[in-house]
Amino acid sequence: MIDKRVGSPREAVAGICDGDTVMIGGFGEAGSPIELIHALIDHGAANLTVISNNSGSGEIGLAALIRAGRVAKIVCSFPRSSNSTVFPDLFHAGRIQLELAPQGTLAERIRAGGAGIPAFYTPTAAGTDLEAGKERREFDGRPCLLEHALVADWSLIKARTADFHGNLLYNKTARNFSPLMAMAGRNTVVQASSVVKPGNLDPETVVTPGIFVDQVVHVPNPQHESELVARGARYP
Amino acid sequence: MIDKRVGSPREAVAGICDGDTVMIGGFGEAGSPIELIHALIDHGAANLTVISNNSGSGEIGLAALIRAGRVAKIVCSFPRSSNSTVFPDLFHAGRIQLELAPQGTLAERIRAGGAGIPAFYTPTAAGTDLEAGKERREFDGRPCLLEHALVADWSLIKARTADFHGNLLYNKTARNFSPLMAMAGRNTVVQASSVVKPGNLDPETVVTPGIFVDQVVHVPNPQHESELVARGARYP
Amino acid sequence: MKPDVNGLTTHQIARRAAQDIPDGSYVNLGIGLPELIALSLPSDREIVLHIENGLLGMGPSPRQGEGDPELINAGKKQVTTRPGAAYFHQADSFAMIRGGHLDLSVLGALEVAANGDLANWSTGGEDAVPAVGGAMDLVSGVKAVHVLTRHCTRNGTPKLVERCSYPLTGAGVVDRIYTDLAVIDITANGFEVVELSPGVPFDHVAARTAAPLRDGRFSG
Amino acid sequence: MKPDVNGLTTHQIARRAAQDIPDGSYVNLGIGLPELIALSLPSDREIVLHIENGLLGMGPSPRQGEGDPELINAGKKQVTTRPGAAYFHQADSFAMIRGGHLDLSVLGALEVAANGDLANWSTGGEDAVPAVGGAMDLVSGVKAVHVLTRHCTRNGTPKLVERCSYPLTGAGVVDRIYTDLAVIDITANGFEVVELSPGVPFDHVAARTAAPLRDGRFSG
Repeated sequence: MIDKRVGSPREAVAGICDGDTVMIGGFGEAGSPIELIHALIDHGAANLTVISNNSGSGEIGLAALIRAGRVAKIVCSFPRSSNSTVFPDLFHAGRIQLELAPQGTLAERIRAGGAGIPAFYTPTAAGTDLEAGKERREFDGRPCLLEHALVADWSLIKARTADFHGNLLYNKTARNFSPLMAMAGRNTVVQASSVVKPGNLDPETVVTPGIFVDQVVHVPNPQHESELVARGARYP
Repeated sequence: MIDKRVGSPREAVAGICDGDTVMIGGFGEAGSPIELIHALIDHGAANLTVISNNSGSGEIGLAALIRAGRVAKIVCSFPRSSNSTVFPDLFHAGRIQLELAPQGTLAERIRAGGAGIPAFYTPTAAGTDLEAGKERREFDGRPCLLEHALVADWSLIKARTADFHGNLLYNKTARNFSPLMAMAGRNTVVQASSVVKPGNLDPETVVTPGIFVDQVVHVPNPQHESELVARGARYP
Repeated sequence: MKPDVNGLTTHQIARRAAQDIPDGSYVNLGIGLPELIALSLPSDREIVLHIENGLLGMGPSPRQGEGDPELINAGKKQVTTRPGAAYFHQADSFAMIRGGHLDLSVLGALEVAANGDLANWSTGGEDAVPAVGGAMDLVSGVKAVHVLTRHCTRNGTPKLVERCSYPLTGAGVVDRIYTDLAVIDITANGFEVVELSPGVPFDHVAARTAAPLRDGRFSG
Repeated sequence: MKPDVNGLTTHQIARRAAQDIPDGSYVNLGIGLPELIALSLPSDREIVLHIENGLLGMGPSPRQGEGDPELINAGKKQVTTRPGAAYFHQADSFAMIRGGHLDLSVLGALEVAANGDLANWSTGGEDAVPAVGGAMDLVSGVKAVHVLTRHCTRNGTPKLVERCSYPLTGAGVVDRIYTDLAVIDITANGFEVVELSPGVPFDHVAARTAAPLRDGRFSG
């Protein structure tokens, strides 16, 4: 029988090791798996490479993981936030590395990792400073850059509904990077607001098929990053 | 106001020109847009390049288009059928060209075309006869082949439900290549069994967003290829 | 400088830019000034707004208390949906962008050069945290790129220049610029005014443009 | 040849291969002989069948008159779904395959070589229409590749060979072979019998294998 449920965020992240690469879903607060990130902070794994579109806000969630000094490097498209200086402070102090990628290139590299495509060419960023160190090649007269796939030891994502097989539905624009990261993580952990038995989801509407998911944690009332930030919350 | 409906299959395919490249959805009969193909036969455009996973069955649909001599070349993964000799006969007579692609490579090349990715590397087919003429490169010690994107002047696909914007839902395994071809066609024509007003589809369940669709034709009771073949039907 | 020359307000620039968007267009509005276009779309046209974090068919801001923190735009503000909307993931969203499916991208600018180069993501300063988001994807893939910007910076420095001094977002990508002073096309011959804002003389614009400026108003 | 040596029937080969599939596996079954495995899955395990035309969670054939011509497997036969099923398009389906998400691919064979090369898509004949389908994707991406085949062709020619004479589907891709006579692993030292079918002597198998055959039954 296939039942990917685990009892708590703590159990779900227990296998993450120092030095692992961890993809973390979300665009801003939409789709950010705060409870899994907080469990990862408690767990203590350090020297992580984090792949995530942003660098968190306030001093909770991803920003708290960074502030705790657990992240050696972040692969990111937009590591700035109007309400957090956590990443900028560490970055200027030279205590965290940044690999900057255009958002669409970041998304496509993650998808490529999940799809077994080792590399692809894209016109994005050709002729800009982000071309540095990348191979250039023209297709139909247009300069393109060679971009390599991204994979991760772990992907931590958030869903609206999961079944025991790990089939997932998302909530609105919280979908963003999560279906891609589910594909590219060797271990994909999902926190889902609702967990149902197989057969309760319409096969036509499943967004992430369960084959991409390893563990499902029921987090019935996930916290909202913006509310936590508004009241100045810190974690831990 | 956005209303992509056109009155008939005939109107929908009226712009197809001699020499155009046409993607045709479907895996076997599932998803094959028979009514659009028959309209294309009536329309008369010739010297077409067709991109489709199969080469049709019996003497209706895609097989009928090929039999009518309209297809100069087909890009295909499996141009054989237990109940059609249309393609093999023309192929052996040297009257139709074949570009054979592994099914997953074919799918990925179509997606790349729709996604603005000019080329990508894949391990599929490395070390086989289908490597011929392709650039080889190793990634992490693994030989891969460079594969180029496919685009088309037209994509003809079949959906279960469309709204006036061209948002689409499919029926079961009839989905197959259609969402990819919708992306890769400069003009994407959809025949839909049901057509509804915008707002009647749940934004969470839309499979193909309307931006990829140009024309929607209501074909309320599409014919089934297997039934037509079983009773020996021919088109025209 | 003549103190009696007043250009458009930012809302007026947005309204002017909105007028040129045809019915049925699929449009991405960048963060900042371009977002104002969403408030100014002509009511007789249906224009589908794309937000790169995963929605086609963006509607206005939600009423107080009715928003969902997980329905946000690229600027991370809460939004709503319109009939015909669809959600999708980032790879599909940027397939729309990179694959040339969007009709128009409207972006802000730090600088625009006479050859169409755009700089809008980084001042290249030592103390800046580099952050690029989706801007490079947008300019590389969308059919037309319009820029919405004030003609000069707060301290009067022209933003329309011969060559960008800031790091590029894309090379040769801008088609048209809407400023408080004028509507300006990028042509093979550089900047060309196609329309002046009411009461703004050509020379006033030319004096605030750090590159040759042609007058294309009567060329048809 | 001793006429009293009888190997397994095709259904028995499928049943034997099914026994080795662990609970919770995601498995793709090739067209032909491997399809029989779907009828022989142990009832105490949940095994999710992937069909490359776009379904996880394939169920048995529909009852007469209850099928949908648009719910078909890779062999274009009508099927059903099981609880927990999901539909998806071809790019996602082959992302599962190529990206290493499937645990097992079971394929038929024209020839398997001692180095793990597989030939199963073309006899290379002048008059054949080349058709490859998803076989090359499956062998390039799925974690384990098992072959289900009769040990010899109808006219007695061995299918297990030193080097394939037919065009390859993939080089060095096969892990294990289930035939009517034996279960054979591909090892660094070539073919190695891990199990003989009931009543089949080792020499009988070795005589029908066109490459050295090691006996690995007692090696652990």
